[in-house]
Amino acid sequence: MSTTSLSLSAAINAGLRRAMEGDERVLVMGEDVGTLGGVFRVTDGLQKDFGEERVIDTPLAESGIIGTAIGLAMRGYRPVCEIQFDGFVYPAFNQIVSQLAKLHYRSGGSVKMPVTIRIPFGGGIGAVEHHSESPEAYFAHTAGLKVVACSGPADAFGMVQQAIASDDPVIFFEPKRRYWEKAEVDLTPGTPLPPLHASAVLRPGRDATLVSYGPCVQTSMAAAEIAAQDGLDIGVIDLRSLSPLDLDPVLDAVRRTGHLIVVSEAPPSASISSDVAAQITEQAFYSLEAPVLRVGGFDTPYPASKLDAHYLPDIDRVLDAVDRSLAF
Amino acid sequence: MSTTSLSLSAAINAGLRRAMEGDERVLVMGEDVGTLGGVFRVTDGLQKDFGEERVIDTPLAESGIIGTAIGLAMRGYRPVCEIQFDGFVYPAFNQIVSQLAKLHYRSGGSVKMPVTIRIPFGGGIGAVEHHSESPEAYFAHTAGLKVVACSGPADAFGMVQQAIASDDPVIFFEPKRRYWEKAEVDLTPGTPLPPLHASAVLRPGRDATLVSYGPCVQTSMAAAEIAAQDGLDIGVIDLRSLSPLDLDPVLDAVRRTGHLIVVSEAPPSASISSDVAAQITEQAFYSLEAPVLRVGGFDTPYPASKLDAHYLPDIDRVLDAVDRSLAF
Amino acid sequence: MTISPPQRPTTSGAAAVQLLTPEGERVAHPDYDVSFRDQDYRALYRDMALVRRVDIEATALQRQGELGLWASCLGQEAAQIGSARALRPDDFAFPTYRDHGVTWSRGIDPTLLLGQFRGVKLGGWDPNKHRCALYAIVIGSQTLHATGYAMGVAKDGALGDDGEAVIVYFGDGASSQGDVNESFNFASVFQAPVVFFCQNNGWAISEPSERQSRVPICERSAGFGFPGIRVDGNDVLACYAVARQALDAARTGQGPTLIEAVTYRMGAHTTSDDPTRYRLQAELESWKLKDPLERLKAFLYRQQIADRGWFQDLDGEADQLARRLRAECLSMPDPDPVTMFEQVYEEQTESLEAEQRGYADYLLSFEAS
Amino acid sequence: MTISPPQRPTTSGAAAVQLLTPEGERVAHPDYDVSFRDQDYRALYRDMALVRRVDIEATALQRQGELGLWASCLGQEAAQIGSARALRPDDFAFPTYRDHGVTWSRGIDPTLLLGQFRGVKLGGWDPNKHRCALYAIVIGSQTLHATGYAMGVAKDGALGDDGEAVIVYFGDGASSQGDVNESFNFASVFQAPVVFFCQNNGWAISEPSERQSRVPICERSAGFGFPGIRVDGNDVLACYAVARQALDAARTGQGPTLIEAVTYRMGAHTTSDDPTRYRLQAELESWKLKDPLERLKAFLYRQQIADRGWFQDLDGEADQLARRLRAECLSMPDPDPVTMFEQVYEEQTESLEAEQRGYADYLLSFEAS
Ligand SMILES: Cc1ncc(C[n+]2csc(CCOP(=O)(O)OP(=O)(O)O)c2C)c(N)n1
Ligand SMILES: Cc1ncc(C[n+]2csc(CCOP(=O)(O)OP(=O)(O)O)c2C)c(N)n1
Ligand SMILES: [Mg+2]
Ligand SMILES: [Mg+2]
Repeated sequence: MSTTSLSLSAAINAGLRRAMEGDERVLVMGEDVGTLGGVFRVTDGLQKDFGEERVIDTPLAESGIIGTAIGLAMRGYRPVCEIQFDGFVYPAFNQIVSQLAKLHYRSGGSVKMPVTIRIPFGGGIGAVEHHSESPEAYFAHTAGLKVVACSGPADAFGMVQQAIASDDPVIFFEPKRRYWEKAEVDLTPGTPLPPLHASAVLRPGRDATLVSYGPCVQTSMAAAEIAAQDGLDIGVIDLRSLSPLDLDPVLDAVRRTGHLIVVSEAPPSASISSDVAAQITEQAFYSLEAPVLRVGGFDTPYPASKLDAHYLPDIDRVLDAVDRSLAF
Repeated sequence: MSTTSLSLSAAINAGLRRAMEGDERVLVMGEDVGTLGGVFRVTDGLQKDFGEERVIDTPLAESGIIGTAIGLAMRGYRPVCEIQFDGFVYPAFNQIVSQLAKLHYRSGGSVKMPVTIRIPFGGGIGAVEHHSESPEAYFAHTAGLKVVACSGPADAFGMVQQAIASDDPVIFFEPKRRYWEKAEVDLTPGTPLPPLHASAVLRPGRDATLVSYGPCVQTSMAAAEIAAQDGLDIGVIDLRSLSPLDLDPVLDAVRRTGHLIVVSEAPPSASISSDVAAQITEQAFYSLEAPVLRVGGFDTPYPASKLDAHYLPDIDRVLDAVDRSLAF
Repeated sequence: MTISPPQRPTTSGAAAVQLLTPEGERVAHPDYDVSFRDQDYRALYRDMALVRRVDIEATALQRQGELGLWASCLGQEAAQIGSARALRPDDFAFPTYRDHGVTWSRGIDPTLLLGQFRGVKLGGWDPNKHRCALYAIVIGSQTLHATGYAMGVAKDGALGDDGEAVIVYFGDGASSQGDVNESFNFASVFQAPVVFFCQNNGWAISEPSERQSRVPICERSAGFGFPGIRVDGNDVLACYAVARQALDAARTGQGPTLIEAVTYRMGAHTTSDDPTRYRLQAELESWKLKDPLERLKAFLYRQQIADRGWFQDLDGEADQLARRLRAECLSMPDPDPVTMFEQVYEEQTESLEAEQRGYADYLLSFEAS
Repeated sequence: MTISPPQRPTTSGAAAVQLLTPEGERVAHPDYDVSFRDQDYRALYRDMALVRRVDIEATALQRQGELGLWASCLGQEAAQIGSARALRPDDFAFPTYRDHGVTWSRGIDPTLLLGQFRGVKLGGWDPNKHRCALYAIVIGSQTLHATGYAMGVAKDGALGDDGEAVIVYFGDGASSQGDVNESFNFASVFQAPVVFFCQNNGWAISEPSERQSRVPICERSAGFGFPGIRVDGNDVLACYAVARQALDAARTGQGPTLIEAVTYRMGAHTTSDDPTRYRLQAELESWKLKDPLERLKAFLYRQQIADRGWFQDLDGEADQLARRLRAECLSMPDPDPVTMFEQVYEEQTESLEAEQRGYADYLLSFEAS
């Protein structure tokens, strides 16, 4: 196995490229995805190599982007739409929730919707309003969509290809504050990949389990390492798929550790964290030695960016929750 | 105290009327709210009595309705917007989530957003697609919005007036399959009302607690009555406010009964039910004798209407959950 | 039918194209000069008559509790049949909930519509098979789908004299939606081979079309960079001619066209609606004089293209169709509840399968006891 | 400044209104005949020069890490100052993130902008106090707010010669958004006193304006039932005159107007952007010849309305302003973290208060240890 060091942005770019090479029906569309290569350079060079017919700079209208992608999918294409920032997906909400998510069901299975929607998400880049949101719960609550979040380059390269290959619509969340962090990526064609909708045990642990996704996976890993210095053996699970959830590894872990903390930066009310807590409690009630705790953002709009560090769960807040759980 | 027998639709109509009489800045706007009086007749007669300037038939554009309501609110008006059916709120999602919900915060508190959005919600009326949805979790997950759901005429009359009087944006859910059911409503001006954001204990119970909102409150009450015939004493709590949640009465009940079942017809993933379960478990872990169970719709789009009775939680499904909880 | 080579409308504005007057007189038009054969005239009339019969039967079925709802196309048969019969087999149509004349023209058995309005399924047919999308219920949403589909047609290189075109239907109310305007812009910017066919039937439920636009809807497209044209929507010949020209322009790479067909919703919005609450009977009466079937019937008689016997046969055919639909409607089985969990995804998820199993077991528990 | 009585533009189309050529020559226009006094000319120049200085300073502050981001208005000063100076005190403006010339004209201290771009707060000022909404970042959303606000003005009966008007700013990119088109329609249907001021600066980040519309944006409004007019967006006099006429039409009950100001974004989209990736230096060079400040400067010199001394004084004033802004920016305290939980609601909720308490306690736990 030979690997290459790539940033998350470059790894997704490589994944897109691979998907476009493999299937000429794959299109990339969105605002500034062409000449510019996207504001995060995730589509860098694609228009140059695949042409304007396959890498499409659209008018500035998110509903238009998703709505026309639906039509293109009906025509047999596999559009990969970029939403420039998390906070700009809402104009497309109607097309996503009422149309994209439901067309397969409404048509009794006769219409396929192989549309991927890539969304850079989350805070921590010092941005102005509307550029730091975590809207994943809206989509996970929506039947008919599949929702995944990558956490780093190695995984993202494969995941984006699997998302594009899926005949179901996939909302693909990319942790924007991790775009420039590098890791080794195995680009060897044909390398077997874990299933798109499986969670991954990144680190086993005997004392407590952290479950997370997207940008907070790294925070959780760092927290577990710090805890290890204090003699605590903390496991970390990356959910990867937010809908459907793959909770079996989490249940396994909870049965062993009895302590579970869900870490995400989204507002906690009616969140994915709440759902994980509810489901795990339902299925592993007698294994829990403490309630499932949720470390998250807060139930406020994302605040001014100088408060990034306070809004986002950090190592301290994660460890604080671990302590609270263990002390229960 | 003198009361009048009113349907839910008529009670909300009376509440709107009262609000419009009390404050001339209150406007009603939406599709078909004028001459027609709304497809559910909730605004019946208002245009006749208050004129076209205050009861406005808008062009057919939900984003336009909410977007202009925001501008009207900035001008000092108190718009009450009707969204014709649950499934048609999504075109307005961007204006609701990014603008209406956030303007107070973004302006450091200098802009008030006294906008009420009325949404008939839920299934059970034999409708075609997009007319039977339960989108409340989307809004409860959104910081900056307040979200309430009425369950019957008596409560709705006051609640809608309180929502309109609120200086915060309120999403006001109306259980459409209960529109024609009647109850006694106290129309006496000045009658003291419970706070808008308080849940209500409709029925105390020693053996287990049902917590619900909107259309399923009645189902829960009926289930509790049937259970009583079997000698089970089941309490029922109507949440009324979905954001913020008022969980104190629920915690009280759980501390006494140890068994909690959340009943709602929304898809369970990342739902309000999940959130109630997560929060209650966190706060009353040692009181629970069984995990909080969730009886809901399913994680599918709302199905063809001949399946209404299967999709919607009914007395049997509620009682089945009670049995499962008690047998835990 | 033969038609002059496609050309772009040179003017846009409020003068509606007409080839058949309300009195049933055939008039000429400088730009839309289609010559119909006798069998074409008869076929168009037959389509309209049968669709009207379907509509009446469905309304009756709803009244009798056999359908949950019905959206009547009464009065709009000419707009729907005329435009949809202008489609070639490979063209693709995107209809709304009211466009039974369109689905009819695409060869979709009306029984399939009844299944949807009865509530035994959500959508009625396989869009790919009939080259006709599902009925759009979320107002305006389908205009973007049609535009995207048409962008795909262009990408496939399926333009030219043998090329494909797309038509999308929407109402006067829909013209207010952001999606519709975004679709105009995408279609224009990408020169997509799509025809926007707006049936201005005077009403969006209770709101008159003036509440949707201060100017004729056909004028909307110029500001997006493509032509708009108004047609007498109760004139099946004009609707055919105008749609055909726009479709041919689209398929030969000349981009989109907006057509506003001025017609009238002669029935209630749906069977749930009571139009007496918001509009005058006199308006309806005045439109009855412009009925799309009556004028063609008058023409057929006068020109001796069809005689009493032909009309009687057609009535018989319509009655038979109605009887069959009724019988098929009444015999539709309720859906199996456990199918509710299927086809949410192309690739089923374990968690939904578990929900399905759970519910199946739950149902079984009743049978056991 | 005096202006002829408001009248509606009779034509719409691509010929931009101009009162001052790029060479600084004053030209007449039959419909937009404003007579400016010397102090008016000087005031307009001063506004533009100071705003440009603010812009340059803010860009520098961002480069030095003191701001998270800055969206430069370089090159668009005339469009912004000309139109916003046409507002009366009671009028209301809805700007975007780039419209520093608008907030300047509304008396909003640029320090308040810096706070927002530094990230110490979200919005910068009290909209009611300045009769100027917060910067809109979600493209197009503000056009509906402005229309609603204007509907409220009409409802209040605040129309007439002393009435109020509303202006809303948006870009060429924004013209593609559904919201913008819905706002055109609402404004037209309700005859709201709102002026839609589109700064077509050639680019929406990396996309040229032809990607947003196949025809001049000023042509969009006719299909919604109100006039559109194109103005040289680098000509502060023309922008003033055209905006003023449209505002007066609005305030006297004649409904909305669309103005397309053709200008150029001379800088990057924001400080995060690198325009060399997508546009040619030559384009920028050609626009430098049309610089809005240079042409007015040439005119002021030539007409001897201002001399070297005046310009030197102005430079001094600008430098002083820049120094003050820099100092104020650097001394801005970071926000108190517990304020994060406040003003989410006008009436705080118990649960959010509990979150706030919890976080405050958590922070305290560090101090304790
Ligand atoms: C987005 C959305 N909003 C509201 C509705 C409810 N609704 C159904 S039909 C209708 C009126 C549509 O009018 P028009 O577009 O003129 O079509 P017509 O019914 O006259 O054929 C409305 C408001 C809807 N289906 N979708
Ligand atoms: C709804 C939405 N989509 C995308 C963006 C990201 N974005 C910010 S500015 C911009 C381009 C705007 O172009 P234009 O309207 O021409 O204004 P300009 O920046 O040129 O002043 C985009 C795509 C956004 N802010 N809002
Ligand atoms: Mg209509
Ligand atoms: Mg621009």
